[in-house]
Amino acid sequence: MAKTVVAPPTEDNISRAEMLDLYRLMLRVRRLEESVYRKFHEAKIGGYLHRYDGQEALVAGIVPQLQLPQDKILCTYRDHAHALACGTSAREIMAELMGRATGCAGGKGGSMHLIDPDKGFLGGDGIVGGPIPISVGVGYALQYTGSKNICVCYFGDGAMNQGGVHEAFNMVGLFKLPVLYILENNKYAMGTSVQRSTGQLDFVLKAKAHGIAGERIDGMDVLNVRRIAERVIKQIRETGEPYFLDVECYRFFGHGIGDDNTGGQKFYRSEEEVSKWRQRDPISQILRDLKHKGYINDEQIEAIEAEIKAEVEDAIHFAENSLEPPLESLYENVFSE
Amino acid sequence: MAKTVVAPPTEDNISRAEMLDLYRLMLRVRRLEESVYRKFHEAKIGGYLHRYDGQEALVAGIVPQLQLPQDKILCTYRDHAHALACGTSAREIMAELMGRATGCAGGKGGSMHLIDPDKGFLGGDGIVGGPIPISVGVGYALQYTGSKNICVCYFGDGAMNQGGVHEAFNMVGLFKLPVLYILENNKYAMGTSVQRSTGQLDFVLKAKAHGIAGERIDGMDVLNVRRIAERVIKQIRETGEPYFLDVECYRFFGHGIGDDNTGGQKFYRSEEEVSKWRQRDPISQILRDLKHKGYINDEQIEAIEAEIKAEVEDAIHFAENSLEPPLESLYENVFSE
Amino acid sequence: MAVMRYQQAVRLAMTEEMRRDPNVFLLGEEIAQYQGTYRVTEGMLQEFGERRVVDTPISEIGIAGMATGAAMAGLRPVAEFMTWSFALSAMDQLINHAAKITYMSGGRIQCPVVFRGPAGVGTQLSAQHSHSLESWFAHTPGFKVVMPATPADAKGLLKTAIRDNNPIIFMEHAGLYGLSGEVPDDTEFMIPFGQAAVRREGTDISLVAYSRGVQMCLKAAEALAKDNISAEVIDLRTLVPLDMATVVASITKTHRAVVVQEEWRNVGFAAELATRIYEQAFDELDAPVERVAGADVPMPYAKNLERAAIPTDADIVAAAKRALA
Amino acid sequence: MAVMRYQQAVRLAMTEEMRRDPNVFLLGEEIAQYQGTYRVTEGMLQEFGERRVVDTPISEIGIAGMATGAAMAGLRPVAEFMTWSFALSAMDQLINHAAKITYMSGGRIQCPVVFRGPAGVGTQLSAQHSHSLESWFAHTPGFKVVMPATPADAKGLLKTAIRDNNPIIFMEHAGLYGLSGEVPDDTEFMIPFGQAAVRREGTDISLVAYSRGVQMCLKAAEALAKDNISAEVIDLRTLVPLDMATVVASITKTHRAVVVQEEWRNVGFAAELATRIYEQAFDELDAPVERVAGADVPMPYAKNLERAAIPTDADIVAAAKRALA
Ligand SMILES: Cc1ncc(C[n+]2csc(CCOP(=O)(O)OP(=O)(O)O)c2C)c(N)n1
Ligand SMILES: Cc1ncc(C[n+]2csc(CCOP(=O)(O)OP(=O)(O)O)c2C)c(N)n1
Ligand SMILES: [Mg+2]
Ligand SMILES: [Mg+2]
Repeated sequence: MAKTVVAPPTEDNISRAEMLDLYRLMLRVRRLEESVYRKFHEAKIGGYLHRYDGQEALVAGIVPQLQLPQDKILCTYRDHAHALACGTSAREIMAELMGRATGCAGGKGGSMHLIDPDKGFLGGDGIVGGPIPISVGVGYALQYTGSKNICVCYFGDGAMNQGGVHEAFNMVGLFKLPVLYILENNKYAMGTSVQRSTGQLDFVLKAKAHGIAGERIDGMDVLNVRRIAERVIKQIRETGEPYFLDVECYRFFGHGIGDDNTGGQKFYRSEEEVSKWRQRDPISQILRDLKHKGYINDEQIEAIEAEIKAEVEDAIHFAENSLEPPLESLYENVFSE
Repeated sequence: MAKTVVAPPTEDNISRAEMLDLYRLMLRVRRLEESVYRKFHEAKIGGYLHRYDGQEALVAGIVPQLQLPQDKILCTYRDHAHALACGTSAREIMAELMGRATGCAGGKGGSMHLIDPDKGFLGGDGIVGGPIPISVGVGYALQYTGSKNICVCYFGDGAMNQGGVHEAFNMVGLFKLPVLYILENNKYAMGTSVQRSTGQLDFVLKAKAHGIAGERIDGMDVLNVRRIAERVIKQIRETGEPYFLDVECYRFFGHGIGDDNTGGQKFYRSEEEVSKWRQRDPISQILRDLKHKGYINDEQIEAIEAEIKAEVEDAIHFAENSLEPPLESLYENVFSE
Repeated sequence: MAVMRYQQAVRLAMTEEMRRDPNVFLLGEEIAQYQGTYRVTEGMLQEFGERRVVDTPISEIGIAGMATGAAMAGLRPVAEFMTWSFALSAMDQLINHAAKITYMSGGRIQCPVVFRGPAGVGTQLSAQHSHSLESWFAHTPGFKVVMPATPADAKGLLKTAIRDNNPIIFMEHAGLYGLSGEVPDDTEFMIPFGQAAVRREGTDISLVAYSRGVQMCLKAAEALAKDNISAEVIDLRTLVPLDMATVVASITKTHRAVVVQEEWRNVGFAAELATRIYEQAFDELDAPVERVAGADVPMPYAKNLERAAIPTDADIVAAAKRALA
Repeated sequence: MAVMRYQQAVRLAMTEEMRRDPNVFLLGEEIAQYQGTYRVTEGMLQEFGERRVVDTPISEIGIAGMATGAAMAGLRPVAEFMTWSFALSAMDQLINHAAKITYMSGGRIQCPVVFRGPAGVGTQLSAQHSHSLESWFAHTPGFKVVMPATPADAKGLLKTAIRDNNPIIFMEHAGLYGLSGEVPDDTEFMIPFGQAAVRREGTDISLVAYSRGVQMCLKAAEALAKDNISAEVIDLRTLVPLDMATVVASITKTHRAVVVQEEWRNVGFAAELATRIYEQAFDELDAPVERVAGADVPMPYAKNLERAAIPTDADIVAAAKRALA
């Protein structure tokens, strides 16, 4: 496997405000995710449900740097964080998870299909590998219209084994389209470790084989992600050419609600492994940095927690008090006008 | 693009008889192919029809070294040569092309679907990239039964852009299956040159990205193909691991009967390019070698030509005098017993 | 009116729409430099350039995804499948993405994309190259399914398709590409979806079909006329949306129907058509609806077997006579 | 007889057949180490080892190809699709390869492969995860299509499938996995294909269904009985081959029929069933066949909308009453 280049602790050219923003965004993601299993067990949320805990740096380090809604984002079913980072309100997210008319997809999409085109967020996708062929067209449209905008497309390590991903990579490499691929490499596809899913572990080589340059980076440190993303986004805008980031991370919870840190997980990863990665929790890391720099004190920490708690509670309250979609809407939206 | 390693003219450890066999097999392929367009224009053959002229060394240099029928072969719609090399008679091939009951598939398959399982030939395939996923299973069966047999799977440069090929490569690389991949790299997929179809031209790297080792070789020189195949086949039998050969070659005719060296071709390759490659005709090359070594004289050349002419004429006669499949057979073979 | 071939009419529709709307572009295998496998896009690269006539690798998943993504991002792609048989590789992108994104997004995303290409049987292309799959696509909510039977319709329906804001399955019949007919010059000539055409009026029996089946029905109607049987021929034009009103009106007059489909009989579109006829006109029927369809076998290569697997005008005549017996 | 769940019966069939025949092996995503997404293959890795219980990457094309190729080369693979929705990615391998190789080879190649997995709707999995696609597969010649409705059938039909020399589409219903019932212990207990079961006898109306639809029909029959309507419930078990004799015999007795299907209505299997009933029993029918089917929409997520999109026993009761009105 390609060795991850753990960046030396460079001094980031980053202000206190920006650091606080990163912290706040990651914490908002975390606290929102923490609420959704609860709501599932209360039977307020149904279907499949996948949390982003542990991977927050992958959205916080990248999405805030985009020019939304002109830049476009595509991602997987593990999409709550992406929606929130794009600017979809917690209310609309929670209402969608609860299948309410006020949800960002009117209740028709659910957890795997959050979407908010007005924010540049073209949505989650329930099909492993599904968004990557779509990214070819989004990238082509951005190039076609002569814009300097880019498409950021997230997907998992398991998706690297989907044929459509390779067809798409090749087309993007051939046509040279402005797409940034973010491999959310949390090492597992459900219960299958990358060692058991691929014949060759250097994912960057897989992208290169199709003409897309890339690198492997540490994704537990949001400042590292942010720094690399800044350079890479600039480069894509300038050259119009794609780039691939294999971002090492870890999901702290099971694959989804059906693999809730219980039975299934025991078969594929150890408590030790999980706790080792939890020590690199991206939120704890930036909090430590913030403290270290004297950018935050306990009172401020509590204030942020309180503010976020209120946001999540408000979102739940909003969603629970929203109406279900009207039954007449069953046949609406099959077609656009 | 990876530079082809044109082998130095080593002294092959090859007998006169073997060299004559290679010559004879390639010539049989050529003469058979030369007859099929004629028969198409006589409306004796229908459908799509793809010739192998120029690529003969890729079957002659490999197939005779296999242990058929225990070893298995899969290939594309450009499959007449493969059938002949596996030992399917010209009669059964021609009868299949003419849709007769005596054809190797009873007239139900046609040109793109020659097949002869008793000879280890698991058939041509009309879908670009189609045989590669199948090769995973064939390779798995060979490994499962503990045999030392291998599967040889042929496919075109255009197929490298099919997603299924990448899924299959990865599985073969991961499971380490005894499959030899032969990329019939004739530089064009219909009218699309490799330069216009791939984001990155080193096909060996594409295989490596999935954990399959390989190399690029010259496929216009049958002795070169034979020598490399000998080593590689031995290696696969010993290790049980896959290997990939990117074999440089050229098709002297258009893609198929609908691109018969006329209209279409003019758009994508020049007369000069074709005639340059024709100078490396694998049949002329080995004939020159045979003459050079004093292994053959004009009389013998004529005798071989006459013998092959007779074989092809006999095949045509046989096919033309064979019955069409009975109409009652329309619903037969939808299912096996 | 100009007389032109079906294949030229398809090209004309695309050309006119590309001149009108700079967001329309084409993509597919061999459509640009090679001028199209069936020469449908001949000359279009020369007129519109590489940006708008895009040759792709042999990557059906990629093509479907590229078209869908571009449509989601505001363009109006027209993607060619070299033949519809190859769309089998792209089903996930077509069904799970193109057809569903509008619904899944609660209507917030439009997906104005046309998937087109030749389908149909008849020239010994054998088992893997003989699909049309309209029954599958009609089964899947989110697609409009369009199958023109004449050159004029090829133009008028394709123009409507390109201007529609939804994913369209536009199936041409390779066996009709050479068919000549009058085609309106009008660059605003558009045929609305969901309006069947009565191609021939009649009083004794209704022959209902689409695509090449319509041409077979017209021949059958000729033959039936010699036996003093007056057949009405209905061309559905679009399977989704489906104009049952015209079908029911015809059957209310004739009281008998033959439904025709070239593809495999089992669970095919003709079964849906027959079922809807029973559901909506049971009491009008004087005989069971006769179904003429392809044999339930992978397409055999041999000429005689292929012929036996495909329905013909003679089969329609026989079916009509059974219904009238 | 042991009482067990449908999901356990599926496992039992595989386990027995793997003990009997060393050429049977399993492959699929998360079936081995993870013990199966729905725990269908729980414990099987432990009993049979990695060679015979193969975890694959998330590569549906590769899975379908691997299974098909292994079958062509003499093994008897049982491939799991984690859900049938994901089979959309594998359509080319399934349709153009598995289903056709026997025919294309003139019968020279056998392809004894079972593709199985959960299908069906009902737990808010939304648009991309709610397919069953039996209508597509039944449309495609070369497949046998099997859809068990009870634990005993799950065992008996799967054993028959594994011993059959053809590609089998074996669709389990995720909503039935928890259903308990008696299952014969006999390791030779096999249910032949093409023989429908009369699950409940009745004289007034025939309710014809498969998979979970059968359970809905049984509930509907209970409800109808309270209104003194005697409904006969027929479980088709296999859609291909289809036992029309049992269906026609029932309708000859009842003269009325409701056909039930969970998936999208348009061009679905229920339309084929209705059409065949008309073709084979037109004169026996006292009312049009009633069709109960899923709404023609991509499956919505919201619980109330999903419920409205799926047919229920109440819909069957209403349809039966319409037919009897
Ligand atoms: C084509 C397809 N096959 C299978 C699945 C079922 N499935 C959902 S998520 C998942 C694992 C994906 O793992 P990865 O890509 O690594 O993403 P992660 O869940 O780790 O974020 C699987 C197998 C699916 N949704 N789509
Ligand atoms: C999936 C699929 N897409 C498209 C085609 C149409 N087609 C047939 S052959 C061909 C070109 C293939 O080129 P290559 O793989 O290089 O093989 P070659 O013909 O050069 O031997 C194409 C596009 C097909 N048969 N299958
Ligand atoms: Mg993962
Ligand atoms: Mg080629």
